[in-house]
Amino acid sequence: MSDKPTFWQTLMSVLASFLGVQSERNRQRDFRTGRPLHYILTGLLMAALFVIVVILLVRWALSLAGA
Amino acid sequence: MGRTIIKTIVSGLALALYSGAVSAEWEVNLTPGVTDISSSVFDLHMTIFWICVAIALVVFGVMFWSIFHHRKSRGAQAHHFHENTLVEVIWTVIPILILVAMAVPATATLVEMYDTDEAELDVQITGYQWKWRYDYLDQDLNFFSNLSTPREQISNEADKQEHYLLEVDRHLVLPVDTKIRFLLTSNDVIHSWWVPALAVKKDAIPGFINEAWAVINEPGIYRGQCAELCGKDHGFMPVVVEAVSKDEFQQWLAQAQAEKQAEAAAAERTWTLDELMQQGEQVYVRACAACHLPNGEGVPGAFPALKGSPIAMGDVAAHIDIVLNGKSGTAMQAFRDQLSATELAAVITYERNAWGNSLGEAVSPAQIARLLEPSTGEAEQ
Amino acid sequence: MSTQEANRRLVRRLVMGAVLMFGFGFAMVPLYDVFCKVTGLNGKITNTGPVAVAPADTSRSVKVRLIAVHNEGMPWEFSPKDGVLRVNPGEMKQTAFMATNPTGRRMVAQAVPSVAPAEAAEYLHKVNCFCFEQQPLMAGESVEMPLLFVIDKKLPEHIRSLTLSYTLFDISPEVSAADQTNKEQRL
Amino acid sequence: MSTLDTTLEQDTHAHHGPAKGLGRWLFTTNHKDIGSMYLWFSLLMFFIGGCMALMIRAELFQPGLQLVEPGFFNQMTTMHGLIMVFGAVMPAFVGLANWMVPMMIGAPDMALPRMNNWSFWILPFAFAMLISTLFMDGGAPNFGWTFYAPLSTTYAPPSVTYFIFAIHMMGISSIMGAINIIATILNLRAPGMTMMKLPLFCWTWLITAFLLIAVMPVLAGVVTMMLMDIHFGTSFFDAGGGGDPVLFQHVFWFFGHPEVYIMILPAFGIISQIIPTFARKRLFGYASMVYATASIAILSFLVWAHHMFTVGIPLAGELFFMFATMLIAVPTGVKVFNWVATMFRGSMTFETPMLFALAFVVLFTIGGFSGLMLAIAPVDFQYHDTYFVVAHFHYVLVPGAVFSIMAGAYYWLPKWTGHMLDERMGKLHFWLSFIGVNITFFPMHFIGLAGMPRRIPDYALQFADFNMVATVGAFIFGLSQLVFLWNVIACVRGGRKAEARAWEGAEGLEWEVPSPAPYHTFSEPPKLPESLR
Repeated sequence: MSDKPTFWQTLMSVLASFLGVQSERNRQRDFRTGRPLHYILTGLLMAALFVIVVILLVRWALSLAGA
Repeated sequence: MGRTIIKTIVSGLALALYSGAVSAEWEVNLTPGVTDISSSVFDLHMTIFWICVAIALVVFGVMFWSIFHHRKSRGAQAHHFHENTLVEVIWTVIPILILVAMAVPATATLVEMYDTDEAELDVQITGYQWKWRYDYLDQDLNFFSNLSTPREQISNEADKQEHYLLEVDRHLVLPVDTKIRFLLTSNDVIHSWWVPALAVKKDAIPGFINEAWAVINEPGIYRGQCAELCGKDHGFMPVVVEAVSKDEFQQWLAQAQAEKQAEAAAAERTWTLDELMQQGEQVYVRACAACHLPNGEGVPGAFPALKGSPIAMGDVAAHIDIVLNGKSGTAMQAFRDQLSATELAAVITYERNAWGNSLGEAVSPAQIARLLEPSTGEAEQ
Repeated sequence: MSTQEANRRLVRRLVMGAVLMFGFGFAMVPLYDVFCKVTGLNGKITNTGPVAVAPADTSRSVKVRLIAVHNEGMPWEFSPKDGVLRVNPGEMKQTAFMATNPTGRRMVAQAVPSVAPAEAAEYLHKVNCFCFEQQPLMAGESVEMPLLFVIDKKLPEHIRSLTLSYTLFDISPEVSAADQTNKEQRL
Repeated sequence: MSTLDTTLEQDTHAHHGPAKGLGRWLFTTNHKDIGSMYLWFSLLMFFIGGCMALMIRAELFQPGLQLVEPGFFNQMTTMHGLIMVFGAVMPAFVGLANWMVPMMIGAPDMALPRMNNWSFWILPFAFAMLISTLFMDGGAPNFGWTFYAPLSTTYAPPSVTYFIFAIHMMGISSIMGAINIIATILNLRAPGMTMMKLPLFCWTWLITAFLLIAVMPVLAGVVTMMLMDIHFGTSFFDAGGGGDPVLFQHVFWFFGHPEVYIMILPAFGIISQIIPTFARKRLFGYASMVYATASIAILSFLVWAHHMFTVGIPLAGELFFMFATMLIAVPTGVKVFNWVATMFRGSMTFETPMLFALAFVVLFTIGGFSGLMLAIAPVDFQYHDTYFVVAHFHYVLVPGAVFSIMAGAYYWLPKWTGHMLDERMGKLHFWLSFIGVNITFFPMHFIGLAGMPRRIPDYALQFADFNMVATVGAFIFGLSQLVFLWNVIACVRGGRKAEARAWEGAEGLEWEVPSPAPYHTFSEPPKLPESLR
């Protein structure tokens, strides 16, 4: 098993950070082998995604409300 | 020490609970108000409040339990655990679920507030430093609403009355059971028109129009205030809404229009200097004293003195011009729409004859009325 | 020394970041306009100019209220010709605002439009409007300022009334003295 | 001096003790000197801003105008806000970072010592300029610390120009401070002190520093736009010239909301240092804390318009900012849970720093709850710009940020001075502050809900009782800070000798050096102690 975090693992770490929950083991992995730039980029990407998700949520709520 | 904190919190909560019961006298909680919207806002408020209380009880409960039991003085040994992903996920997911549960009714209420159906009555509300102007757009009626609390009460020279600082010279009279749209804008800085009982708070922004609406369910007098810092007398521009039955509203409209006609007629008769001075002082206190001060001395660096000023002592035409049309780029407003011809004549006369500015001449209301003339017809459209 | 090198590089980057964010603060001005155009955030009307004529949607009508507002220190008489208009979406509507300068001096005004609800702003299409230009008036002069507009047929069903306000700002002091003398020379 | 320190001094060639006299403070590049100056400066500002707060509260003791004119009252609210935010809270955190970050990561000093000196010495000038506006014609800025246009542009007193330059200087100082902290944490860590071993105080400050670099320039931008509107005829915020006063609020809150987190994230860091020490147990969920801090920082850029629910944002925008704001509550909540879990089954003692930290957890959480209530847009129409909001942000900032600073000061004073604190006086200060703060700010929830707008110098009679209570509380809280001053001075002057590890449960590099910390620490990179390896 490679020690380098895969894209998937990076993604999960960033998602975990949005919730504010992360396990010690994953953190160790992130900091030992991950590259900060990857996390920052993924973080910004996820922030953009977050905005889109909230916008979709708003649209959905509005369509439900019939407005 | 835990006990004291708990006591503080419990007594705080008790106070909050108690408040619900006696809110009428004590005024420690939000008003349920008199519209359907305001009561759903109140329900939302109470729901989120109780949710917060429940979460607080759990979190602080655990915290104080460990403060009691896991203290070194009771021989507690530290247990060295410092993570548990499952627990963390659980205490993250539960708040999210609570928030979703909260968001649903909040969204529904918000959508209702943004209703854009046609209203039966449109009222334009314009914020001025430091008063409100109300225009009944289809009823050919508009007026300013100024604070009517006497200065002596504010400066503690007289006893304060029940509605201290929440009383105005002219109420915004509105019919009940009628959909009313408020169109808000401002003449100068940003104000915010707020009546808690209607759950309406909207900013009045210069150059922009905002809207809000209400259907008032119960007749009564509802008081509010300007909510956005708008300068010196921000605390002195209350809102008073008087909700009356539809019939009474029609009567009130007719009466208000008749009064306006009578006022126009009054301008045509001859006024003595004493009469003008007497009325002028009242108008001055209401409309001018906030900046130029009751003694006419102004505020150096902000508002010029009128006492001995070249304008109040100089050419009468220039004096009339600045009062009617204001001065660009300063806080001096154009008063031509704000005061009647008689009031304008009176206040100019007053300024030219008060505080030792003794010119002895009177400006006649008829003279001012002529200056206003080409306008009056169009302005009331 | 490598730490010093690293420090210098980092400082360069961070300062660049700060400068960028300073620029971003200013970029927010045009960004905000674009954002408003997309979302109708502030009720500013951005659709102007000619439109293709299309048959009006007569199945519904919208109540359009026109209001005139004075900004501070603006003594002009200013009022809409029609207070309320009933407009079918797609229909070209003509109206006007009346203005009089009652003062004894030449003044220049700028009318600033705004729509409530803000959501409706993107559906209000102005074909011709006085707010496009600064409006000078000589002492005592009056003018009728025309307004030609269309409400887009795509206006959401739930918007059944909207308000178009014009606020008149006195920009005489801003219109520079040089500009004024130029015009007077031409006259 | 201890042996360890003596060897360090001998090992490193040209190190001296501090210079003598005024020159020491003017030209110092020593992180401990600069940290002390920051802390003293912020304490001074805290007292100046506090006097203004007391003036406000005294005027509000009873209905009617008794002491000050409404115009002056507005100057007081404005200056109180500006001084507390930019003069007291932010420099205090920078001061703590200056003292502790190098010692926590085993660095000899800050990465950029000369810039460090500048970034401090700009501040006294900036604030002298700001405070001097009080004596100018037309008075000091009177438009609130949020300085909404056009009240702060077209309608501002002439002193606004000085205010703008003062803000520029504070911004430059903050940015330089932030750059320094980032450079120190990223480049000067002792061998073996990896990012994942970084104490949480360093982590939260690192993230705060990035926030500062991102938003202080935006603040500088917005005041520059004001300056141009006032003096150069542009109209960014003037509707008459094609601008938009609401744009001001968007740009301001794009700075302002992250600013709120700038003032609370370092507080989280301090509390996360103190609670484990006195619970004698490692911080629960260290990883989660770091990740939650990072995500709060990112999300703080996406919620700014919840300060502007009443300006007339369309429904969709309103919903977006409501949902986003509610979601940001989650990572903040996680932090509180983690602190509670750290205490759970620990072995707690309750010295003064711990008392402040516990009060922080409880009272900050109460502030968080009112924040959650404010996030609900339809209800916010009732809360907005009332004393409920005043109560909310004072709960977050006073028993939040300020208590954390005091907790930090008490926690690290033994390290700074070499003397233990007089616990009796510390506890007296704590209890007076705790009671005072609650008597001051809790009733504000009630008067806000009952309908009292903020920033008014006089109020209707039904608000009289609670205003009186709040004023009494404010004076209790204000005067009890003199006990703090006394404590600090007493601790500097003497007291029981502190050991290197001043607190029994304390972990970390800063506790490996003697108390007081020698003028130069870690001139040679240290070997990490067992607990950090």
